[in-house]
Order: sequence, then structure tokens, then C-alpha cells
Amino acid sequence: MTLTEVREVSGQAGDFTVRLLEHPRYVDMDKCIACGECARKCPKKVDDEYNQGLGKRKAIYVKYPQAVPLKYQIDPENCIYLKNRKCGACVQACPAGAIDFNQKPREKTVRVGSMILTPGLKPFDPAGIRTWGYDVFPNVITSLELERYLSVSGPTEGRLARPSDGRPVKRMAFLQCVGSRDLNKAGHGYCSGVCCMYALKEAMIAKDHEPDLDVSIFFVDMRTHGKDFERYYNRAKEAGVKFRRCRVHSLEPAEQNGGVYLRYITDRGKQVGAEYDLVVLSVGLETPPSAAELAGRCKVGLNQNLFAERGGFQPVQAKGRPGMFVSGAFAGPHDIPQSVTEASAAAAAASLPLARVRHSLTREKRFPPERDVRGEEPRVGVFVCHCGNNIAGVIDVEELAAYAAKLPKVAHVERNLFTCSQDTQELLKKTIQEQSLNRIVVAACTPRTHEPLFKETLKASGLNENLLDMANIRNQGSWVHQAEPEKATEKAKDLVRMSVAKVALLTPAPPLTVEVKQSALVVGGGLAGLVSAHGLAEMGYPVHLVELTSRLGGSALHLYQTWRGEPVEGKLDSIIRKVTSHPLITVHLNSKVSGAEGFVGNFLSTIQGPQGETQVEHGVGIMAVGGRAHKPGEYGYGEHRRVFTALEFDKLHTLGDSRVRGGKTFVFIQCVGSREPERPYCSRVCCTHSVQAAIELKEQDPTRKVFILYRDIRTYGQREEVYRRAREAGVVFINYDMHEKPRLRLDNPDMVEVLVWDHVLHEPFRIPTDVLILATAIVPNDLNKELARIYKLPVDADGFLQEAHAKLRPVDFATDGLFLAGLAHYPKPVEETVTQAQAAMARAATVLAKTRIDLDSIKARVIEERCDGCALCVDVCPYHAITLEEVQGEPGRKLVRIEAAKCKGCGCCQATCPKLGVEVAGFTYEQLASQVAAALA
Amino acid sequence: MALRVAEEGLSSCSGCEVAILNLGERLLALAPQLDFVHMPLLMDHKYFGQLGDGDLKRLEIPQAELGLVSGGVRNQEHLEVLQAMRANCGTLVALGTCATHGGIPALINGLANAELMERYYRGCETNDPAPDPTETVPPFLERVYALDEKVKVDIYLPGCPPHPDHIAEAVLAFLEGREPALPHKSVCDACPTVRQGKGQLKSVRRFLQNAQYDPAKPIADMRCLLEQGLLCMGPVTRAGCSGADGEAPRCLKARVPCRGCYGPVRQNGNQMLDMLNALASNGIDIKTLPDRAGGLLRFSGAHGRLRPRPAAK
Amino acid sequence: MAFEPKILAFSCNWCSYAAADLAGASRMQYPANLRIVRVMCSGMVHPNLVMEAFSKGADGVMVLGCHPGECHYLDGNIKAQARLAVVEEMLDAYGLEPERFRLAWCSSAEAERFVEVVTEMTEAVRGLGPNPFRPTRPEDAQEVA
Amino acid sequence: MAKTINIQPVTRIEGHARISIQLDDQGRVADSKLHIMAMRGFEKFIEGRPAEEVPRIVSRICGICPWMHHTAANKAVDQCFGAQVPPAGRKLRELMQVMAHISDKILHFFFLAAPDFVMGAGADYKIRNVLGLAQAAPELAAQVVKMRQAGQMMLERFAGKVIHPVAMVPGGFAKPMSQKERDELLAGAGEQLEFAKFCMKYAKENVFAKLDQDALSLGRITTGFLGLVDPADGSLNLFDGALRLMKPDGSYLDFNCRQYADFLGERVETWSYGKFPYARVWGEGFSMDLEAPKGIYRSNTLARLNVCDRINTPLAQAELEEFRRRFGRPAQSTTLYHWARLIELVYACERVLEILEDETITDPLVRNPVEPRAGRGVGCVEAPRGSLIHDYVTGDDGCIASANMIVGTTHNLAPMNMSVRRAALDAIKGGQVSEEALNQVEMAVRCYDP
Repeated sequence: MTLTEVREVSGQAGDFTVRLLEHPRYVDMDKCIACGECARKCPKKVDDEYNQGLGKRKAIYVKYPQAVPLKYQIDPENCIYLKNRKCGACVQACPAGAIDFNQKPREKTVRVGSMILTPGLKPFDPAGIRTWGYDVFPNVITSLELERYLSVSGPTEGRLARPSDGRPVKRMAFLQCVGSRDLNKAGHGYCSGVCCMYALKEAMIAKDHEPDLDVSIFFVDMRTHGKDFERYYNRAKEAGVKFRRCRVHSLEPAEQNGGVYLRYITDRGKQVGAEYDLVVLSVGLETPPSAAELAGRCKVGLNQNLFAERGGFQPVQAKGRPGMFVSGAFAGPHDIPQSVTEASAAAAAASLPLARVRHSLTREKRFPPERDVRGEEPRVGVFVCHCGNNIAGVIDVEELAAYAAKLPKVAHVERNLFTCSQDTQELLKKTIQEQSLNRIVVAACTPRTHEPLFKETLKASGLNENLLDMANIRNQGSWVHQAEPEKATEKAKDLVRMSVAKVALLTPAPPLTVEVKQSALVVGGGLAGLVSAHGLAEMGYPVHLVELTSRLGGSALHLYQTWRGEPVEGKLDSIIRKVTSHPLITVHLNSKVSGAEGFVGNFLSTIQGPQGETQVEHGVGIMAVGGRAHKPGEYGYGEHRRVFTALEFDKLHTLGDSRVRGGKTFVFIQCVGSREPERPYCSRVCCTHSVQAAIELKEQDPTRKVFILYRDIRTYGQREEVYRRAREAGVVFINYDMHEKPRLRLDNPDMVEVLVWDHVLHEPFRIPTDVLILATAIVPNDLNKELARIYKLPVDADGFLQEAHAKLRPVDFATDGLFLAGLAHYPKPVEETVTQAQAAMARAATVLAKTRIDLDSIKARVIEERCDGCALCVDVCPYHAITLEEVQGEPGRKLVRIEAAKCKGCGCCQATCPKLGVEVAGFTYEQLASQVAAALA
Repeated sequence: MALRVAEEGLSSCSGCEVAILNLGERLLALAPQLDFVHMPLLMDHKYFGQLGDGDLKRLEIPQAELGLVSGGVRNQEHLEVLQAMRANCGTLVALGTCATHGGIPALINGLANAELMERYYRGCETNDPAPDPTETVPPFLERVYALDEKVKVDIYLPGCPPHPDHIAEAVLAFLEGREPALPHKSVCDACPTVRQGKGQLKSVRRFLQNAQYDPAKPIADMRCLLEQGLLCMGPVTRAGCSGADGEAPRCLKARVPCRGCYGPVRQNGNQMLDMLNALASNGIDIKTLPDRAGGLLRFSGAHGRLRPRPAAK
Repeated sequence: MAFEPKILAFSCNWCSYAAADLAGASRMQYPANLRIVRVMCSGMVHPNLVMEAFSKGADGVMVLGCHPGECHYLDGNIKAQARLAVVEEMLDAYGLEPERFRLAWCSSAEAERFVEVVTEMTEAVRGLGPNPFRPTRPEDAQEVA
Repeated sequence: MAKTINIQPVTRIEGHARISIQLDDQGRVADSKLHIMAMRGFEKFIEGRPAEEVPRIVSRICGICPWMHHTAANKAVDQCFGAQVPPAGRKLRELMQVMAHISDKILHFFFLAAPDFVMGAGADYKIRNVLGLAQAAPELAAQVVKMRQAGQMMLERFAGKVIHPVAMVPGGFAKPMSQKERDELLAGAGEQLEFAKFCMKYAKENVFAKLDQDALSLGRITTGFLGLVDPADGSLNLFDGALRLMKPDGSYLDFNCRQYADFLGERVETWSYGKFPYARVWGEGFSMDLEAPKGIYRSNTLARLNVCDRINTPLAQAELEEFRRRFGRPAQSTTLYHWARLIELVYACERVLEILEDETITDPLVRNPVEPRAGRGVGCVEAPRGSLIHDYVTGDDGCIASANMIVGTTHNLAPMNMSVRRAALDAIKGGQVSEEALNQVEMAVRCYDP
């Protein structure tokens, strides 16, 4: 349902009635073939919002080329016909007759059990605020505009030019925190969380385009707290991006050359100025009014930042609104991995209460039995599509069809106006049966969009779906060679010849499925493991939970509150109780996984416990073995009785230890063990934790002196609130540099003397300290490496488990059926751990929801007559699907074996084997070679 | 009637003929069924009449049902002999890797003839510079050719030299009127060493010290030499050197890596491409290999695979 | 008639093939000299296929894959990149100009880049002239009998 | 009626040669030549190859004596790289090389040469070969084939490949010898020695006894001789030692192999791809004139027995003494190459036993690692067909920068030409050309076992 909005919600969790309004598209989605003829003929040009208004689009358009569904739409605000009943050029142009000006807004009502709200964000608009000069100076642009400038598919095709005069940009400045961390000008106290990273990325891409480009980033704190972000920051420094820690207080026109002049105060207190060709405003995120409206209609509460209210232990649950779940930027300023994780978590949370009615609305499609064509000579049917005029207007389809008819093995050739249309499918089915065709070539558009359709038709005709090949004579033919119809026709002949050559070699592949064992293994009994185990059990799946120690709870046992101040202990106890009492959960304490084999749906893991080894079968596994606090070897830790790690301090603080209770001066040192060459990552939680602790110390006794010595304060997102409160409470923040770390004098057992360089006073500052708290790094458990070995999982350079894709698959492993959550993945606070655990559980549930998994037919297989077990392919397989195994009954002789369920069909093995001993179905060496030969015939 | 057999060696070393002799007692057993009508290493049939007075333009080789030719085609005489063999033999066997893929002599294909002559007759310490010999010696072709580049070959029997078992099999199969059962997999097929995967290597070492193994233990306990970081051509080389009894490949028996003497696994395969590709696919920097073309096409430089470096543009 | 090179591209389904489709959807025009062989991953392309293309007379060959880090199959494109050295080595051995082969990255959204790469390649190969390499194959061998 | 007789190919030899005999108008032999028809260019195409690989490449110079090239190349590369070969490695190398001599001598004597003596020089060419021999003397043939095969298998079982071996490596040997292997080889070597004794006896009774004056003068020429001798006592040494260059008068010079180029030169003729080595050090130039040869020396079995002072194994020494008593030192008759060959066969079998009886041969340290470096090495061994010299220069990368080789047969190219001339002159009279006469010309070549 596109172009649709929620008008009204009634009912309650488990039974909402939602009234929807679908706005007219004026294009029949079933008919539109996305050929773009309409847009070409449409006379109305409109600023293109996707390109930030930097380019033009038409009144009939797709928002961007990758839009899903790839169907055109008419913008009624700008359409000449809809405005005054004139024009209609698109109706004339459309070969498929898809334009429908008679569409009206339609109301729909749906009944659902849960709702997930993800209305997204809006970039902050810096217009109208003089300081930033956005609508004053042409060479001040926003980061989103820069993104389009840098994109090769953008309006300047990736060239970086000054908007004012198109001259090349030599010096560029980013101003951070535009619309973020700024209550005065923007009304936003929060940190947008993503701008530091995207500024780095854009700076690097710009440098990549133009290596001599001078790029400066003006920032307050560099917040690169995400996984691998700090490394990227370091790389940017190495690449020569300049970082200036200061707020720019004014922009002026440069005296010459049309540049922009910045005035700012350096961190050494000096006032300076500099000229730039281009100034980029790193704008923050905010909730759009439409989202706020939606929140109102759904009765979901928003906080002062206009983000949805939620809790630390139920992070995707809209606070006080059961059945409503929130995720993405609506729930707070998030980056991609966090949004994706949260989306999965929301899916899990939303489906939990609906577990009982799962599959109650599913319908299944049935096909006739498959004809066995093995042993038959190939009889190829070639169907040449005119695509209206899209193909036939350029390519001589008659000649093409005549040519195809002469190709060897071609038994039937036919032309269709639209081969993809519903009635042609019926025709195709009939022709296939009547002509006993056993291989089909469709010469039309791209297999990427239409192969599934024709595969269905083959299935419906009783042919195996893999006996099809498409010759892409439209997207890669008529459309791109419009001015050269003869060459386009020649090329089309080649493409058809290639397809016919290949299709003749295709063999039917039976659909592969594997059974799914309806149970889960969760490794790690910390918060992440508990949440995911409990969730899966609630969904009805038996879970084995394996914990190395004698106690559930993990690192969370040492935490006492979330950043919002919610107490941890009670919540943790409650979930431990739920887990231990759940009938579907088997808890294995003092245990670990000692071995495993199998693949998605069918793992067999060995758990080594106090009573020996047990083997459990499971369909999925979640790796959540946690992390631990780094024990520093510096700052007098372990030597002086007044130096503690943060967790130790918390405990003493809670217990009322005299050193804390009576302490007057407290110093926190941040980044102890983090962001060091040895551990070049940010531990993400320590800034917030220290700031919170500092506030408490101050609140308990405002006369106390509390110092936080930091490198960058990283109270990202809405945590910025805590930082602001700390400063208001009088906590003193002193910045230090990695090269000028604080020094200590430890000779007095009752006091630690901290020496730190004061950038304001330009002299070392002495702090006689009662309690020194070290905000130490979170480091991965050694168990990560063990799991990596057992399940063949990747571990990153820092020892954390490596997800399949940092942005798009943040809780998956590359190995299907295995997922990750918690500190084993990267340092993170409680609510993010819970979110990730829920996300992992959601991803796991997608596997368990089925009793069998259909596998793609594009799989590698071993040709035993050729394979000789040389093992060259074994390590080449990215999915560890290849093993070397002894041939039964022939001791000493080995062949490789491919686990079809693990294989994804990438063909790396096929491209490695010197003997053509492995091949990927549908893309075998012989088939590809036949295309090569045909192309050059 | 006995099967008439003609045998010739072209650009070769006689190793293939010695391999025939290494049939040993089997050769004696086969002898009554065979009638060698031409075989310069063992018998005295001459090209131009037994009195040496024949027409030099009519190279004569007796009719035979089976013709075996070892060696590649390097000069005009080889070509004429080969053509005569083809014309007079019902079935032609390319015997040995020189015949099937050029063999070691085809290493010269990386150089132009002029370079060779220059070095041989004018660039040598022990002789005074002299013009190239040209009188009454057959002129060189521009390079070494495998037999099938010049004539049709019916049976390929690679190996440097081919194992006597397979020579016997080829002859026996012919006598029995069936397809010879020859190996078609790679050396690894017969290699019992322990293999686990090649992904942990980053480079390949030169063979400057012996492989790691316990001499007291059988080869089946030794780790694959390629996995030990030694270039072993086993995976891209046709099996056969271990003969029909399935013993370990012979170089491996001596605990040295295979150098590819049976030529590519597939008759039209390319050992250099296949080996470099297999290494590169496993993350091994192929630039760490010295003398790649000479090393990997050591036995299969014909078919235009090894060619003189083009002059710099 | 002017020399029209024939260029073969092994194109990854997930990126460059999609970019080629997108170029079509956007009606970008590029030389009609390209023939695409769709593969699931650039890591699926055996260098022998590339050499086979040259041996059968292709004037230029491309392998088009996803940008590093964006492979649909973790690192197939990195393997394709590692194999680049193999193809270079083979071209060198065969005396073919290295410019006749190109490995390029192109995401599914980068239709412009696709067009640019194809156009550049076509022009570069046009400049090099026809593929001089023709193999000596058994069927070309002189029959005596 | 002048004409040219072409004996092509020269058969029952290794390699490609043609004999051309020009008859003048009177049917007299006016000229004759032995043309070497092919040249493969090993010296050139090993350039640029990593030197440690070269021993496995140059074996292909000859499929009959690959072990010789393999050994000489390894010795040369050792020197280039400055490698020290451990004692057991050195022993294994000599063992292999000398064992290879055994098979080679049986092959040459019985398979290639004997048909001429047993079947008769004038027998029909169709039966004048080893298969004819097998029919004529099946028991002998069976015995010969079996023993040669046994020798080949002994090598193969221990060292992997027998034709184109791989087991020697720069720095030593690729695998140590186990006690079990040693026991097996000892047993086999004992049988080989018995067989050698049988061969000697058989040949004396059936072949050498028939060597009349005519036979002894077949291809007879007068030349100097070259061969390795043990520097310690001037005894026969096939594996290592100093080169001894003997003049026709029996005087000689000993020199280190590395200096070979100071003593030997090579002549290029326009009618043969093969070069013609000659004794440069004699300072008399080069001439193949039958009456006044210049610089001509011979190599191979007869040469070795002529240059050595003694043989350090008892049976062979006894045979040598008998040989010298009958033919003097140096013996010049070309046919005597065959006799000398069998004496060497006895020596080789005795030497193999000697080496195997040394218990230290099973020492597991058989190879020291080598480091590629720039250097020069000259590896020299006695191949069945003569003194084999491999001379390599390596660059800093340890790859071959340049190479020069003189292989056994090459030393004899000039003498062979002379012997061919001599035999032709003797066999062809008045334009009467018979198969037997032409075969006699070839027999002169076969003595040298090229």
C-alpha cells in the first residue's frame, strides 16, 4: 500500500482497526512496465526533491531509480492535466495504457493485532538562521546536498563544483552540529548521532574524487562511537582531513573569489579566520510534522525532543501504548545499523503477542506435476516481446524472430506485444504444451524483474522453472541504442543467440528444501541471551540456553541503572526468573559449546557441561557470549587504593564505601583502554556512564568537585540531555589529547594527584583527588574466538564477532541460521543490547516459522567424475559449504562435498577449480562458455 | 596377424622410448602380437631406403596400424616425419608430453629462434663466433609445436615420460579394439597426502629446503606440499605418473612437489592459468612466484601458450 | 568499414547487471558493442572464460562486480580482483594489450558509471584495433591423411 | 657416377643424426659426415629459471641418461648457492648416479649394440634388433630384460622417478634412505653384480672372442682421451674428481672441472647443429683429418679406462688389468668401447654395493637448506657417454643468468665423424654399397653410444 496514510486507529493491542487513506497514483500498477515513456513525454518539469532540488524531474515520475515498486506516479500538484484538464501526453505515450486519471482517493480499513510506527525523519532545515548563512551564501550547502553532488548518479555526476559559479572546490569546511546539540538556534538539545560519521564519509569521498582537496571539519566532539567508526576517523586523519575542535560563530563573504570566510576560536583560545570555497552544514535529524501527526492519531506519546517515548527494557515498545511499536528515527536519532536492528526488534516485539495466530491467514499456490524432460533433445521456444513500442520501435523484431527461427535447436518462435501480460502467460502455457517445448527463451526485458513471472509460467506449464533464459533486449538493447536501430537489432540477435546457446544446456533442477528443526540454541546467558531466549520460547520454540558461569545475567549483573535512570537489577531478576521458569527453555549452566556441525535448520551442537557432553539439534543459533571490562595497566590501577574502574566505583558507591562517601574531589578519566592504538574503537557507553555518575555525586553533595577528563564526550543521541545536566550541575569537563594523557602522582596513599594540561589556562592543572575513576574499555570475551572456530564465524580485528553486513544485516552472520547480539558484537548500552537481542530473535524466528526452507536452485554441485579432492576450493568458499570427504568404500580417496543448504551459489569454487569439477546450476562453466562462444560466433 | 607398429621420436630425449623399454617383461610378452616396422631407437629401418639412395623428397615409413610419436615438432624434418607417420599409420598416438603439449623443449617458445642461435653459436665462451649451421641440416620451424597443431592425433598419452602401464594399456586396448582406460583426473587424485585447504597461505616458497615430513611415516601422513607452501602442480596436472596400481605420484614418493610433467588435466587446459588462478583464488599473491610462465608452462608451452615476449611498445 | 570492436562483459547480477538495466530505464545511450554474460557474482568468472573469450576473438573483455565491501556473497569480488593478476599475466604471456581487459566496480545504482565504463572501454579497444590473437586449434591443423 | 648415400636416421642411438657419404665418380668415398640434426637450446631456455629448478629441467636433455644431467646440474647449483651437501646426501647422489650407469650399460650393450654382433652385421634389418635377438636367444633376452628392469625398479622404488629423476636437490637429496630401503637395495645390488659378472663372461665368450683384427679396426682412429679420475689416486671415478686430458701418446694433464674452458674449446661447422669440442690447451687447433687429426680427443668408457690409473674395486680392477695387458694404454680401437663398457658395468655394480654397505647412508640429514644468490658453478660427472659438464652462472635472485654445457656425446662428435669416415672408407669399395657395409658404418657410431 503506497501513497497511503493512517487516518484513524481504534481498538487495542491484539485488535486494532485502522482506517487508511490511499491517495491516487493515477497509474495502474498492474499495467505500468516502468518504461519511462510517459516521463519522457511529460512537458512539466519540477524540482527533484530526491536530488535536493538540484535537478529536475517530471510531473509523472519515479522518486529514484531503485524505488520499490518500480512504478510511475503522477504528482497531482504539478500535473497539467489534473490541474486544468489539458495535456494528457502521458496517456498517448504509455504503451501499456496504464495512465488512469480517474483514480480517486480510496479509504480502506484493516484489522491488525499490532502496529509498528516507522515514519522516519526529516533533515534539519538551516534556512533562516543567519549564523549558518544557508540561504544567504550560495556556497553554503547542507550535507544532504553535498551527498547528491558527490554521487555519480547525482546532478553533477560526482563532480564537486561551487554552486555559485561552478568552479572547482579547493577548500571545503564541514560545520558539525547544525540543528543538533543546540537549544538556542535549533531548539534541539539532542545529538543527531549520525552527522559526525556522515561528514567523515563525505569528506573522504570528496578527497577520493579530488585528492588535493583541503577539507576541514569543525566539530565540538567527534562522535564515532559505532563499530569500526573510530578506525574510519583515524583513516580520515591519515588521509589529511583536518579536524578543528570549535564552534564557528559566524560566516561572512570572503573578500575575493566568492568564497565564505569563517571566524572561530581554536581550542587553544585563539581567534582565527579562514576562507573556504564550500561550506557544508552537517544538519541533524528531526521528527517531521507528519510523523508527529501520526503519533497523535495512534496515541503514541512523544518526548520533549519529539521522539517516541519508550523504555530501556522494552526499547521498541511505545511507552504506555501496548500493541504499538516504534523503530527507526521516529524512536530517536539513529544510524542505519541501529535502525535496521530496531526494525527487526519491532517486528519481533509486534509478532510476539500474535504467535498463537501465526500462519492462520496463509494461502498456498499449487502447480501441475513437472514433465521430465531429461533425455529429450532441446526444443527451444523463443518468445520475442515487442514491449509495446519499447522494443519494436527500435529493434526489427520481425527480422529478429526470423533469425531466431534459424538457430539450432529452436523449435518455435513467436512475437508478443507484451510477453509479460496476463493473457500472454496463458498463451505461453498453451504453446509450451502444444509444441512440446522444453526450453524457453524470452527476449524481452531484464530477468531481474521478470524472471520470477516467467518461471511461474513455466511451472504452470509443467516445465521445470530453471529451463528458462531471458535475452535482455530492452533494458540492454532497444533502450540504450535508440539512435542505432540496426546495431540494436544486431545486438539483439547476438543476445538471443547467446540465450539459445545457454538454454539448450540448462537442466531441470528439482526444488531443494531442507527441514527446519523447530528449536534454538542461545549461547550466552547475559541480557542479550536472556531476552532472545525468552522471546523465542514465548513464540513457542524450545530453546537451549548455554551459560559458561554458574549464574545467568552476565555483565548486566554489574550495572545498576540505564542512562534514563531505570534500575537494572529488578528488570534483570525478572527476566532471569521468566527464563528459568519457562517450560520451553533448558538452561545449561557451567557449560559451553564444544563442537558443532550442520547448517541452517539443522545444526547439531555439542554442549559440554558439568555432567559431560550433550548434543542438541537446533534450527537456529544466537551467539551472545558478551564482553567484559578491560583491566587497565595504567593510571595506578591495582597500585593505589583510590583508583577504581567504573564498575568497581559503582559498587562502592552503592555500598556507601567511606572513600566515596567522604570524598570531596572526584576525577573521571575517559577512554582508558579505548581509542588507543591497541584497541582502536570507542567503547560507546563510558561517557554516558561517567557523566551520570558525576551528576549523582554532585546531586548528593553539590560542594564536591567533580572532573571528567575526556577526549570527546560521546553522549550520542538523546543522551546529550545527561551531558547538559552535568554541566549545569557544575561538573568540570577537561579535554585531553591522546598525546598528553593525564599524569598521576601516587605517593600519597590517601590522595591521588592528577595533572592535566589546561587548554584554557595553558598550564598543567593539578587536581588533588580523593577518588579516581577510570572509564575502562569493554573488551570481547575469548569465547568469541572459540565460537568462531566452532561455527566458522568471522571475528573482526578487535575480537568482536563480525556481522554479515555492518549496515543491512547487523544481527545476521553470513552463515544462514546463526545470529548475534550483545557485547559479543560491540560495546553497547542496555537498551541497545535488548533491541539487538530482540532483533536476533526476530531474524531467528523467520527461519523457525517454517518447517521446511526452500533453497534457491542456484547452487554449486560436485561433478564426481572430475573432482579429485585437491582441496583448492575448500577455503575459497565464503560460506564454508565445502568439505573434503573420504569416498565411501575407497579409503584414502577423497572428494569435496558441498552442503547445499550452506551454498549460496556465488560460484567462487567454480571459478577456482582447474578441472571443472564443481559447477553452479544455471551458470556452469559450459553454459557461460556457450554464451561466450555464441556472442563471438 | 601381428599388429604393425611404427614409432618415431621428434624433438625429444628418447625418454618415452626408454619408457617403452621399461615395459620390461611385458614387452617381451607382447612382442609376438606386435610387428615393429619402424622404430629408430631400436631398429634399422631408414627413411630413404636401406641403401641410403632413395629420393630425399620421399620420406618413407612403412604402413602400420598403430603409430606412436614422441617429441614435439621443431624442425622441417620433424614435420615431414610426422606427416609421413600420419599418412601411414591408421591410429596415431601422441606419446609423451612433448608430443601432446610441447614438453620441456617448448620452453624455447618463450624466445625467438634468432635469440637462440645468437646464444648458441655466437654467445658462448667455449667457441669462437660462427654463422648458424645451415647446410644439410633441417631448418627450424618458428617454434615447437605439439603434434595436434600439425596433424590429427587419435590418442593422447601424456607424461614425461608416460608410465609404462599406460603405454601397455593403450596398446592392449588397441589390440582388443576398445577405448584405452587412461587417467583423466589430476595428480591429486592419486596423492595420499593430507589436505585441508589452501586458504591459510599468503605466498608460495621456492623449493630451497625439503618439505616437512617424518621420513619414518608413509606419504599418507605428510601434509599436502602445496599446503606446506611449496608450489606443487598436482592440482592442475593430469594424473598418471603413479601408473595403474594407484601408488603415490612419483615425485611425491621422492617427497618433492609435482612440476606438471603430464601436462594439463584437460587436454586443452592451461596449467599456468589454472595454477595461478587456483592460487589467486586462495588469496596467495601470485607475484611471489618466480618465473611464472617458465615454471607453470614448463611442460605445456606448445599450442601457442609460451611465446616470445612481445617487443616493448 | 570502421572497426567495431566486440566487447564481452561478465556482469554481476546484483550490481553492474542491474546498473545496465537502470541505464536502460534511464535511456542512457552507450555504444552497441557490448555483449553481457550475466553471472551471479564476479567471483564466478573463471579466468579461463576470459581467455576463452579472447581466443574466440573478443576484442575486449570486462568483468564487472560490486564495489569492495558490497559483494552479495561476502567477498567474491575480492576474489575476482585477485584473479585480475592472473588475467594480466595471461595477457602478457599471450602478447595482448592489458587494456583489452578491465575489471571494474559498479553498484546497481551507478548507471552513469556503467555507461562511462562501457564507453571508455569501447573507445579504448577501438583504439587498440582488432584482437590479433587467433589460437592454433586442432581443427586448424593440416590434415595429411 | 658421384652420388650421396644418406643413412637416415642413424638408428639404435639416442638422438637425431644422419650420415651422408659422398662417393666420387669412381665410387670411392670422397667425403662423409655425421650430421646432428636437432638442437633444442637448453642452455638458452634455462636462463631466467630459478636455479634450484634446473636439475629437474635439464634431465630432459637425455631420456637415457637423465640421472647424469640431474646430478651434474645439482652439483653446479650447489656451487652457485654455496651449498654444503651433508655426507649422506652426497652418498645417495653417487649411489643413484652409479646405479643409473648400470641400467644404461645393459641397455646399450644388449639392446642397441649386441644385435650387430649376435645377429651379425649383415643380418636382415628386420631382425637385426633387440626383438630379433629375443627370438634368437630368448633365455638371454629374458634375463637381460629382467635384470635391466630390476635395476630401473630399484631406482624408481627409492627415488620416485627413474626416467627424469627428481630426488636430488640443491643442497643434497630430497629424502633419506630407510634401513628397509637399504636392505632391499643391498639385495638387489648383489643380484646386479652377479649379472654383471655373467655379462662379462657372456661377452668375452660370445662377442669379444670374435673380435678379429677387422673388427678391432672398425672405425679405428688415433686420438687423445678425457675422463674424470679420483684426484687422490687417479682411480676411476664416475661421480666426482678431476678431469684428466690424455694425449694420444699417453701423457696427460689433470685439471679442476671449473677450468674446463681453458682446456677445451668447441668448433662450429656449418653442416651440423652439434658443436665439436677439441683440446684447446694442446694449441694445435682442430682437424678431423684421419691422418693428421688436431685437437681430437675421445670421451666415454674407453676414454675413462685409458685415463684412469686403476679401479678401486677388485673385480673391475682385475678386468682392467687383463684389458690393459691385451690392448695397452691408451687403447685406440673403437670397438673396445664395448669391452670397456662391460668393465665399467662390473665397477658400477661393485661400487653400488660399497656405497650401500656404508651404514651412514641412512643418516636422516640428507639436505641442507640453500639460499639463492649470485654465483657460478661447474658440475661435472662421468655420464655413460662421456664427461658431462654443466656450467651455470646465477644472478642475485638465484636464477640462471647464463649456462654452458658440454654433454658426453658431444665430446665424441669429432671422433665419431672420423670413425664414420674410416669405416666408410673401409666398407665401401668401388661404389659397392651393401646394407651390411652401411651398417658397419653405423656400428662405428654405435661404439660411442651416442
